[in-house]
Amino acid sequence: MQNFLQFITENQQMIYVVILMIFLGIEVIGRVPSVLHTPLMSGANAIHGVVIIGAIIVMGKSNDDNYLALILGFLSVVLGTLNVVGGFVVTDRMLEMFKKKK
Amino acid sequence: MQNFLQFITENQQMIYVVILMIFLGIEVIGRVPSVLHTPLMSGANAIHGVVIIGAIIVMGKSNDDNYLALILGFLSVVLGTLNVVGGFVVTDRMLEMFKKKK
Amino acid sequence: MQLDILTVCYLIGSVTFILGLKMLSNPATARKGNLIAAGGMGIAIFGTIFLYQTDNGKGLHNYVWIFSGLIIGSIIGTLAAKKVKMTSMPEMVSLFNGMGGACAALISAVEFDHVYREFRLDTNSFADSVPFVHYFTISAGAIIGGISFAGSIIAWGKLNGRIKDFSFNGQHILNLLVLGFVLSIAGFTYWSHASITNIWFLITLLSAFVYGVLFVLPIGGADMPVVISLLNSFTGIAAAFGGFLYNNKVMLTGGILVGAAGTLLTMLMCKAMNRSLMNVLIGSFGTKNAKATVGKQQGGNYKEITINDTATCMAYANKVMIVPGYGLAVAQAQHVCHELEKILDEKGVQVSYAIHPVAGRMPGHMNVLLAEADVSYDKLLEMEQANDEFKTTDVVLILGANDVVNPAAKSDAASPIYGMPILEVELAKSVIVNKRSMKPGYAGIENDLFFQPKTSMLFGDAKKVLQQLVSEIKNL
Amino acid sequence: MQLDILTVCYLIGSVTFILGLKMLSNPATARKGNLIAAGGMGIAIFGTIFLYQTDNGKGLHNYVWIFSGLIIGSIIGTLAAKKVKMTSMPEMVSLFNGMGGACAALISAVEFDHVYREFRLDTNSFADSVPFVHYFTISAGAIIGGISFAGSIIAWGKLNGRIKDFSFNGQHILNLLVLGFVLSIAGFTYWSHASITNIWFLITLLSAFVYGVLFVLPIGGADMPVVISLLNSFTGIAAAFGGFLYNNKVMLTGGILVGAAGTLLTMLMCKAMNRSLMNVLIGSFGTKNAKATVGKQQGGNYKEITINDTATCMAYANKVMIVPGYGLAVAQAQHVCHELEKILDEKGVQVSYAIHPVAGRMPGHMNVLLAEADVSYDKLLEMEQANDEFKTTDVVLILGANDVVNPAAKSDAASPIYGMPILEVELAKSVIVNKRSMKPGYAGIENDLFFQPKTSMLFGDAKKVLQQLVSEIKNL
Ligand SMILES: NC(=O)c1ccc[n+]([C@@H]2O[C@H](COP(=O)([O-])OP(=O)(O)OC[C@H]3O[C@@H](n4cnc5c(N)ncnc54)[C@H](OP(=O)(O)O)[C@@H]3O)[C@@H](O)[C@H]2O)c1
Ligand SMILES: NC(=O)c1ccc[n+]([C@@H]2O[C@H](COP(=O)([O-])OP(=O)(O)OC[C@H]3O[C@@H](n4cnc5c(N)ncnc54)[C@H](OP(=O)(O)O)[C@@H]3O)[C@@H](O)[C@H]2O)c1
Repeated sequence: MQNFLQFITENQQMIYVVILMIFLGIEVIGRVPSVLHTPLMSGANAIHGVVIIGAIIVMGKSNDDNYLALILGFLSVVLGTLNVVGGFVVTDRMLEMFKKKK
Repeated sequence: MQNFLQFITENQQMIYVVILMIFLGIEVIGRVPSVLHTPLMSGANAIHGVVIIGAIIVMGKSNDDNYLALILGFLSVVLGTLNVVGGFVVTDRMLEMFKKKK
Repeated sequence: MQLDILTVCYLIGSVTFILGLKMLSNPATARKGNLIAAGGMGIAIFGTIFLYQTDNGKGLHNYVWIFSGLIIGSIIGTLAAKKVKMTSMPEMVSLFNGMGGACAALISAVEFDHVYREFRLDTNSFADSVPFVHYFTISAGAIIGGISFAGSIIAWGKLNGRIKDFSFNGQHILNLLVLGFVLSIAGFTYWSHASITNIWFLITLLSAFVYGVLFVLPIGGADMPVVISLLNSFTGIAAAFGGFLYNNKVMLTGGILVGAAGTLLTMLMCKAMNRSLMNVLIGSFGTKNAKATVGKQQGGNYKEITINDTATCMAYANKVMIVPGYGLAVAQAQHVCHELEKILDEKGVQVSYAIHPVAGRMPGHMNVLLAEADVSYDKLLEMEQANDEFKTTDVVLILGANDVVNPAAKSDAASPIYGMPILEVELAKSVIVNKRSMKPGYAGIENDLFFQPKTSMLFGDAKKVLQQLVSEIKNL
Repeated sequence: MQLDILTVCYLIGSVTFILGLKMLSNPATARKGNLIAAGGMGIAIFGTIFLYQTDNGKGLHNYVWIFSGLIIGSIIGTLAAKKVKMTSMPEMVSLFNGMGGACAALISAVEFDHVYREFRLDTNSFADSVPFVHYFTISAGAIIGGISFAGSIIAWGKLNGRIKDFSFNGQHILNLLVLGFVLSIAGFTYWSHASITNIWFLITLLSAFVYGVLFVLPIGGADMPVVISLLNSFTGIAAAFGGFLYNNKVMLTGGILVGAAGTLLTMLMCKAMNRSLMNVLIGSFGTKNAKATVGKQQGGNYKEITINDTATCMAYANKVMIVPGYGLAVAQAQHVCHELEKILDEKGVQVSYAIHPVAGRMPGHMNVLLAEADVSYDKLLEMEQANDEFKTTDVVLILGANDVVNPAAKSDAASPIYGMPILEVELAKSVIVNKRSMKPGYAGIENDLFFQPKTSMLFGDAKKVLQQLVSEIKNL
């Protein structure tokens, strides 16, 4: 329990950021009309592709002789890029179809 | 410029909290109907009474012989309490008047 | 351990503030939201009192002072908040807001005093020994808090009529100059000789007060709710600077939250009246324009009606709709209005009220006013509902309302209120308007409605007219 | 300095994500919002590549690997996204989501490998040398990423028909057991002997995959959009754990944002179909209930109509409304439907489409479908608009829609779709329904509409029927 409290104090800024972000995530899309559900899902999908930054760091830090890390890292860069690029492009294409009404 | 950038890095968590909070403040009340404007203003007014915590700290830290600090601190505790207590009570009274429709 | 629990208290405080504000913006949950935020505030306050530790691990002292301050503040605050008349709410809020601003300014002053005591023997300036960010935080808190305090007091005075509107040519330029002065002195203090910075700081603070006064003085008294909302967000920002100063998360988050929400709320308020914030602050209409437009009367013909005829007309109608406005509020006629409603009800007339959201001088003004007079809630129709009902209404009785029933808002693109949603009273069979004269209302513009064939004017003070009307109907 | 700029890049990234998501939820700004988020992502990515420094101040290396990865990923991603058919969008999103999950899992694997290499010669367990938080972050990323990856692949397979729905009694209990297994192994690894933790970790990862598969397998294929949205928020959380691991703010904020928004979106999707998330995941209707309710046919009488009569009926109408549904989508009949509309238009008939938001199998399905067939936008009416128009409509032609025109949603409180807003086609003068049989639709319930006197059934595959209809009308 004490450990846990201490963890909270030490990481309080991080915890604030997380909590506020959760609130924001919920508030921000609270009013989305149902026709936009699919593009919104797809756009959010592209955003979590930010995980690619972790892949780049892994890749860029691993030693030249650590083949496991190199290969896994390379694979994760490719997969992450697919997520990001594919995600944004597909969302854009979808939204093109929804052009403005009236 | 460099100082400024350094300041940002050193306080990045704080800056994140501030920015997210600004977004939240805006998002959270975005849909308020006009009849609630006055109570909402009054409720928000009570919330910024949180400044009283600063007054308590000032008061509780000042030396027993520092009369200026003691008097100003005491005054600020009283004013801050007025803001908090008065604010919440008056908001509650107002909202009592708006009871649910239908 | 103690500090860890305090962190959690603050976290709870921040979350309740967000939740509370969110719930406050929805009619169904507003009251609960206020209580939740209050609960979080309590946790944060008592957490601080009992758990706070300074850098060297000591707790707070001076508990007697602290608790007496809390108790005195609570008693006065509760009494004031409970005693105040419903219609004087904005005054009360303004006063409380001023207290918050003063509190922020005082904290900054004490902190400045700390710094000053440490460095006053320094032969150099503050710039050499105090980090800029620290000084900046202190003086920003003092200036913003000071402006908010002084401005709120003026707004309070204006609302209860103690202070009259006051403006002259070049006022805005003077204001800018004073603001510039405040900021330069604040900057100058940092680089000036350390032993005399206390005087400069005092001057900064005082000139911030002066700016606060000058800022609010020229703004029309009727616009005070908007100004209070703006000053409210100022105090929020001042509180946030306090949070920076003490690296205190709950002050920081609470302050920023109110700062942001208050700014948006101010803009929403302006939007509900179809005006821009600039327009309110520069105060163009409601003051000068008012006089200008009164001149160009369209000089149409209007029809008057007697109390007697009005009484007959209403007593034999099937469905009557009452449209209350600012005039009803100033005449304090809500109680006799409720009486009229009851008498008509007894006669079998179906009576309801059409409530425009910005009728009166504060949002929701009519709701609180009629609630005070015990009018039952299901008789209050919101604008959209009311507009659906007018078609089937026989008589609309307008009591001291003007702009909110002005058809120019729909038809005349050049009108300053163009685009504001209005109560479409012309849809009813006949309209009776009670006001004291043909003078315009808040927006200072002519109202075509008064010249239409189905409209009759019933001149006189709302309260007196209603009293006569009630006795007439009784005698029918 | 370099790192300071990177901090700013990340700050910009986080802000654009919030703004982008906000704009994405409004039709007028959605496209711009997507681009803004993409721009912020670009800044964050290139900032990392060029400005990142490890703790000992070195930059990244292996640029060749990084850039080839980026280029390969971009090319494949762009091509796939550009080539995919509009109606296969959810498949595509699911696949991309799986890639993100796999990426998160791989990162965790590499980080685990780092830790393992350091401590494998340790005679004790990880618990003695690795902080719990660090291990927890790594394995949470691996598990959640793994589930998201495997689940997404199954969802993809289901959507394109490669994988069939598969469920058996006790499936849910098995799932819970597997989940328990994953978590216990993950915990066990931390306290087990350090030299063999790599094997345990591999087992954790593999069993997370298994859980992902089992989790999605029993859920009805038609519910995949909801599942994808849920897995989308899982990947967001996995990304956030990556952010914790590297103390990287943009990953953290982006991940949490998507995690929270994705969860809410999942619930909103369920709500739009008037179902609960639980109901979707446990998969009660659409599978079992479907069969159950088909049994209790109300056995009313329905009227059939020939192609010939339909053609006459429509060609001589003044105003025709087409209601497309899932059946139109599976029959790929959007193009011939557009043809019908053009021919009717030439004959002077006023034609428009009534679009229900959840018609089809993904939100907005009908919009993209008809957009693909070049139907002009002002012919697409949203539900509210359409419901206003039905009163003045002569003929409503329903093409493979069922639940979205089922009056039980308004009248029968016991119906599983009760409360879902529907297209009120009964307001029109006559209704023609095209489907292949009297079988129910997605919700598996009877539709009273088909038995009403003003309704006629036109059986057959939507595409074939429309082709015949077009040639009939041409010949008239
Ligand atoms: N609600 C808010 O938040 C808020 C805040 C600031 C401004 N406003 C603005 O205020 C206006 C509100 O519209 P409104 O229709 O309620 O008021 P209004 O347009 O200001 O009209 C009030 C009318 O009441 C009459 N009146 C004054 N004293 C009276 C008395 N004792 N007995 C009978 N009549 C009396 C006045 O005419 P005589 O002088 O001829 O009697 C005046 O024309 C809008 O323009 C709105 O934008 C609203
Ligand atoms: N949009 C979303 O996000 C989403 C996601 C998941 C679920 N849902 C649910 O899906 C349903 C959508 O309603 P809906 O009215 O569009 O579809 P529906 O209720 O599923 O009905 C579709 C109808 O099309 C007919 N059909 C199938 N193939 C056909 C063909 N080749 N030619 C002609 N007709 C054909 C079927 O009848 P026959 O078999 O007799 O031909 C069926 O009754 C709602 O219940 C909604 O809640 C929506």
